[in-house]
Amino acid sequence: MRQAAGTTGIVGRGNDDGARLFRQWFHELAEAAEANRPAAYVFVMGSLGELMRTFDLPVVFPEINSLQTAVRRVAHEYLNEAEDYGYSPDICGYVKADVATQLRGGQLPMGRIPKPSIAVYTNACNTYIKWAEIWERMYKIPTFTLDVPGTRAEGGQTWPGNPDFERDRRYVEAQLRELIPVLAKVSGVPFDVDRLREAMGHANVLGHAWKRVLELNGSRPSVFNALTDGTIYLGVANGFRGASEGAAYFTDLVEEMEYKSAHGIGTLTDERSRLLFVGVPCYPIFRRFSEMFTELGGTFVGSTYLHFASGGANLGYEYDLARPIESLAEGVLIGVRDAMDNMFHQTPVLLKMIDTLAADGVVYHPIKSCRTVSTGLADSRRALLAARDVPSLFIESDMMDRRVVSEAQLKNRIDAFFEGLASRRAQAASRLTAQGD
Amino acid sequence: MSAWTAGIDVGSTYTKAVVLGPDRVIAGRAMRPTGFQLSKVAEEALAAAVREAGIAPQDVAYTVATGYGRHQVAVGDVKVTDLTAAARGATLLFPNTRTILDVGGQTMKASRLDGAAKVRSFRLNDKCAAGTGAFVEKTARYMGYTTEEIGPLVATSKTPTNISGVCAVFAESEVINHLSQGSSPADIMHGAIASLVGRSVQLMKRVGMEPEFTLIGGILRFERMAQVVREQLGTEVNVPAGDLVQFTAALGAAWLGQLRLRRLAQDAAAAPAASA
Amino acid sequence: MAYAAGVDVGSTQTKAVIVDERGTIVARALTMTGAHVTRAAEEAFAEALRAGDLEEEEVEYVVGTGYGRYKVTFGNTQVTEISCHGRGAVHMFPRTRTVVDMGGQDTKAIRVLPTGEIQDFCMNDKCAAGTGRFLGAAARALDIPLEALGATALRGEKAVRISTTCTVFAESEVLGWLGRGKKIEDVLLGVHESIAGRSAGLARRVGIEEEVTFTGGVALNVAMIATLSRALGVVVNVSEDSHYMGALGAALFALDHVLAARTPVRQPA
Amino acid sequence: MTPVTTFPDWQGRPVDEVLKRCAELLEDERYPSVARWREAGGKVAGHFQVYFPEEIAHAAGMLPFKVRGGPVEAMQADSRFGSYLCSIVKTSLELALSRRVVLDLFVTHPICDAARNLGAVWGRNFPYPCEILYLPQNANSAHAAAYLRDEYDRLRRTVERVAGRAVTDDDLRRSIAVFNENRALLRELYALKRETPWLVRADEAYVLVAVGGLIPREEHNALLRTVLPLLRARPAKRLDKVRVVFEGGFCEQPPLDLLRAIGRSCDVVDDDLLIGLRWILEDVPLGGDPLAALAHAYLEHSSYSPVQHDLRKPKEEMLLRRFRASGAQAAIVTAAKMCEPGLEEQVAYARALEGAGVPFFVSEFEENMTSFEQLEVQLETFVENLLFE
Repeated sequence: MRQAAGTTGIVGRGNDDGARLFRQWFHELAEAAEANRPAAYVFVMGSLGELMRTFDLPVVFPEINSLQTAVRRVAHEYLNEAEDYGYSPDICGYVKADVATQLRGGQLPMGRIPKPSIAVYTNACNTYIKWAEIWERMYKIPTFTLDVPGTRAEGGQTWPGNPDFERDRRYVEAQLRELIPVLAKVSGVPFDVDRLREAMGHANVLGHAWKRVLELNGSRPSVFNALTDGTIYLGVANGFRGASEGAAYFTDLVEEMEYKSAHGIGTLTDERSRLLFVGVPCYPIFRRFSEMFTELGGTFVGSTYLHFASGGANLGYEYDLARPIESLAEGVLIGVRDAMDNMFHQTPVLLKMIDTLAADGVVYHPIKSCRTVSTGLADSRRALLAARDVPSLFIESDMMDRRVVSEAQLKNRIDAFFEGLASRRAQAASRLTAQGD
Repeated sequence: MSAWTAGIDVGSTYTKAVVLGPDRVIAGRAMRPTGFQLSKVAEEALAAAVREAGIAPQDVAYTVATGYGRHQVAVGDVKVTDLTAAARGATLLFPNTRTILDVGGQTMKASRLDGAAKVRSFRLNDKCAAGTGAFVEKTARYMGYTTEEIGPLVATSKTPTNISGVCAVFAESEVINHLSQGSSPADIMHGAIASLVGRSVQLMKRVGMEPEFTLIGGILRFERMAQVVREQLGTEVNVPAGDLVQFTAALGAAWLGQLRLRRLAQDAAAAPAASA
Repeated sequence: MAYAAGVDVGSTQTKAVIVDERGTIVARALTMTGAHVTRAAEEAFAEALRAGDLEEEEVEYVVGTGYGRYKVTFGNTQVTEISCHGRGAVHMFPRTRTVVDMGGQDTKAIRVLPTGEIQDFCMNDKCAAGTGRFLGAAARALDIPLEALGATALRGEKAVRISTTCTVFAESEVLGWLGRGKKIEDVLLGVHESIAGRSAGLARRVGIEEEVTFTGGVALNVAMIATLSRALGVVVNVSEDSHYMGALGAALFALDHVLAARTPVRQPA
Repeated sequence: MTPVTTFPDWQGRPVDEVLKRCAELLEDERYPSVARWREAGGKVAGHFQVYFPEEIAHAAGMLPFKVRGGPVEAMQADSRFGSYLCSIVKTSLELALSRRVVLDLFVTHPICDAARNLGAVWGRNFPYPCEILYLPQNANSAHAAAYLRDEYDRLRRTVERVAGRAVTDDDLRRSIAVFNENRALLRELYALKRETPWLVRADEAYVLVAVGGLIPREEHNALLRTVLPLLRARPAKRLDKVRVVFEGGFCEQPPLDLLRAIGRSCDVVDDDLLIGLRWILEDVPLGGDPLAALAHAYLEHSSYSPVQHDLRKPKEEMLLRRFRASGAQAAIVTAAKMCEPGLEEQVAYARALEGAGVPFFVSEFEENMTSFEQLEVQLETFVENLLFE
């Protein structure tokens, strides 16, 4: 306790600073909207934040805006508006919430966001491409698909030096070189390679630290909840990629996590189950969802979401500032490909996480809204269970649409999952005493 | 030549027949539970309507069948869908109708009409029970109320409980939850109706609704329904008087029959003139 | 002699079971759940006491389960029906490794350990299409008594492929096929096959391991037993108490507490 | 050269009989033509909808089999997927899991998020090579052609490994020639549909195209060469039907009964059904680097669809062009249930048609739906209000 008293400065700093940066970010966006300044719409998987900053383009993450409407419990208003406009109840809730946001002139619970002057997106999610087509029609703005070829077959990743990899890298690099003049034209800011170097330097710090933070959750008790706290850190990792604030924030965050780890300060006073989360959070009941686990002594030590939704920043890829554009292409290719692997080929990822984070359960959360992350989860669960005897829970709901989030059902399944975990522990214990005799 | 026409609406639950005179006056009507011998029930309903009209079966010069069972019944010189028929029926009752909402036990249909009682655009609910009359009926039955009791019950509610479940059956576990958390049955029923209306209004928006609005369909058995629609639309809506709400399609079918008769007569008159 | 009880508050029915120290069922009761969940639970429990000719005091521990488990206010604790069905099934059929439970709105597939503890489970998430409730609706539509439904279906020769298994559309779907001239038997067989197919799909998610025990109210339906066995490729166990399986499991968990309270704590060697 | 005639049933039969046999082959859950091919020792390259360069598999002597689901219950496949998913992805996997079709190679491509996942799922369930062909999704990059040529070359290497033989440029040119002829014949069939729809109903034209995905193209060419003249010579009388364009069949296919239902009241004068068998719109030149020629064909001469992004081809504009070129009176804009790209495109399509004053209605289908009430009501209402006064 005394120890805790002395730590008020550090412990919880990541959450507070995260919230502050988030407010600052939306304040800047609101200003840009007022001043009608050009803004870039980008996505979490391959945002190219470091490049956008080089052109002073404020970055808007439609995904983050949409999920915020769910967290703030107004998503249904946005979804209905988009469905009235003609969009099906079965398509991505993020897309629909953004359509409604655009119809409302950028009005969001967190403030107003600027209209897009350009949209830059990768193919990490095909729906990004369909989404951008909507803005193309609404605003007649330039849109740019940064096409990043992914893994061709499970375990078939190629690396620098391999001719297949180099072919892909050249393609990505060529596109980046095509993108740069477009950004200069839209922003009115000439391209300055040294500013790019600087931004990439910040991104290097951020990536390296993010990787470290995720590793530190291997400590017992775990130092942050990957589902709740992790999502806050993730927001900064995306919104401030390539910015000095982002680099500074994550340097502090490593300090906080190392401190908590060294002093055995965990997120739960009584950590009984260390879980992995696979999928996208249940934003319509964000807090409640995680409480249903923490109430029973379960906390999330890791989450594939923190990997793919950071565009692979978790790898801590180090840009070579001596050859910025080539290196940017290589980093984007490796990072975005890893983000995709975390969705499509996640079994090896999960096995590694189970070991390094000492996880004793895996929670799969496929959602109605997103086929990218949800389509193969049932099968990859089969694959994981074949490779490892680990308890797992499979619950389906949504990241936006309250209509398909049934708390009663979720609670029922989660309780049953913990009953199973408890009985496993009991057996293990009895086996031990048996050996003890 | 006689100018009586009949319209038969073979619905999923009830089959309705209307006998219409040239003066657009409903001479007779009848309603029977559909069951699964569709042809038989259609003939019975028609016969009953004819009896009520006090005419002989052969006096009916033209018959139009509509409704989901239209193709399974022998009767009917021509068959049209209930959307086409309802458009005619609704405009007969409310000439300025531009948008029709038809909510039955299992289906929800919205259509926008042009000035000539023709359907310009329409939408049907997906083949999922969510947001159909059944959703409301199930919730009521589940809490032990009969259809008749719903109106009075809901009248006592101030604030509807938020019922968000998409699946009509899952709605039950949600209802248990709400009851557990102390919501009153009245508020829950109110919530169920509100969510149903919400979906209806959304469907109407999808067809680009324009006033005047006319509501038809079995769902209007719940008095509160029309009122909640008014509240959510913030405007007046037409509701056919009494059980006419359930006869609108049959009426429209009979009226289409009158139009056909007129056309046939014109053709007959035109034919010799042309040859002369 | 000490007793333990389980009360299973489902979405439509509430069941109560009382077991003795050997875990044998000495009394069972069934009531409709309705709007007053707690009352339904109390009634079921009281009725079971009457049936077993027991005083409330004689029942040392009560476990609540089912959707309304938190409303079993007189219960000592709650356990999910998922664990309870697993426990009950293994108690009835000790070699059970997979349990398929068909209830009103949920179909569950549960893989259990020899001890009766759950290892894995899956349930229908999206909607109640293809759950037991569809059968009730079909029976109503055809006005055939629910009990007779299975026998009728088994007389079917060529099953009709039913793609819509949403309860609410059961009527129009079933009547629609009859309207198109299909035989009632074939339509019903199709209905059963479609539901069995979906349930088998769930079972495959947890992995079908023999023996498979079929629980829940629907397990009394002969056609469902047959079609499910076919869909799983395994002959399923069925007990005439199958719709009490959840309550039984709860009662057994209650019994654990009773016995644990008895046996002196074992000193580690 | 094909080792065996996989579908002899139609030969020497009158046109109606040929069409019947084709429909039977199409609805035969046992996929007899593919089975015959394997029995004869042939290898099968399964490729998921839509844009796959079948020439490359064909050049290795493999049977390119279009994986596009089927009218089967996803008994086993259901347990591999989540609930909110289109049917074609599930039933496609079911065909393989139930061994109705046995493949030696499976290739999908990132047309949509579900299709990409299918590649990974397939790979976890089968021992043979399963991969994703990464078609360029930035068709507007100057580098796209070079990239795609290399990606096709990578595919060639995979195919060579599976087929156990080399694929030379001349092999490729021979295959391109076969497919050029096939495309020409299919264009003829569509011209017939457009100019004399009463000679070939929507469902009839459909089965003639569809069997192409089940048999060697050489056989398909022979079939079309024989049938087209027979169709032209058909004693059929012109009926008063609405000329419609059907949009929404680019990936998951509507059941034949649905096309028959439409055919009762409408002449489908153009559509995007099975566009995956006819997406290259012009002959591919036989000279030069064949892989480069195929890459060029994809980037410059391929049919639009909701799953292809090219700034030069705004899809709603392409739909209006298709509509005008076919002299249609109305449009039916459908999408497969749960199909993200299809459902998203519907909004743009609907607005464009509305703006152009084209009568249309919007609908959803599922490949294994069994009751068509919903669609028939829509269709009849639509037609009634177009035809009646």
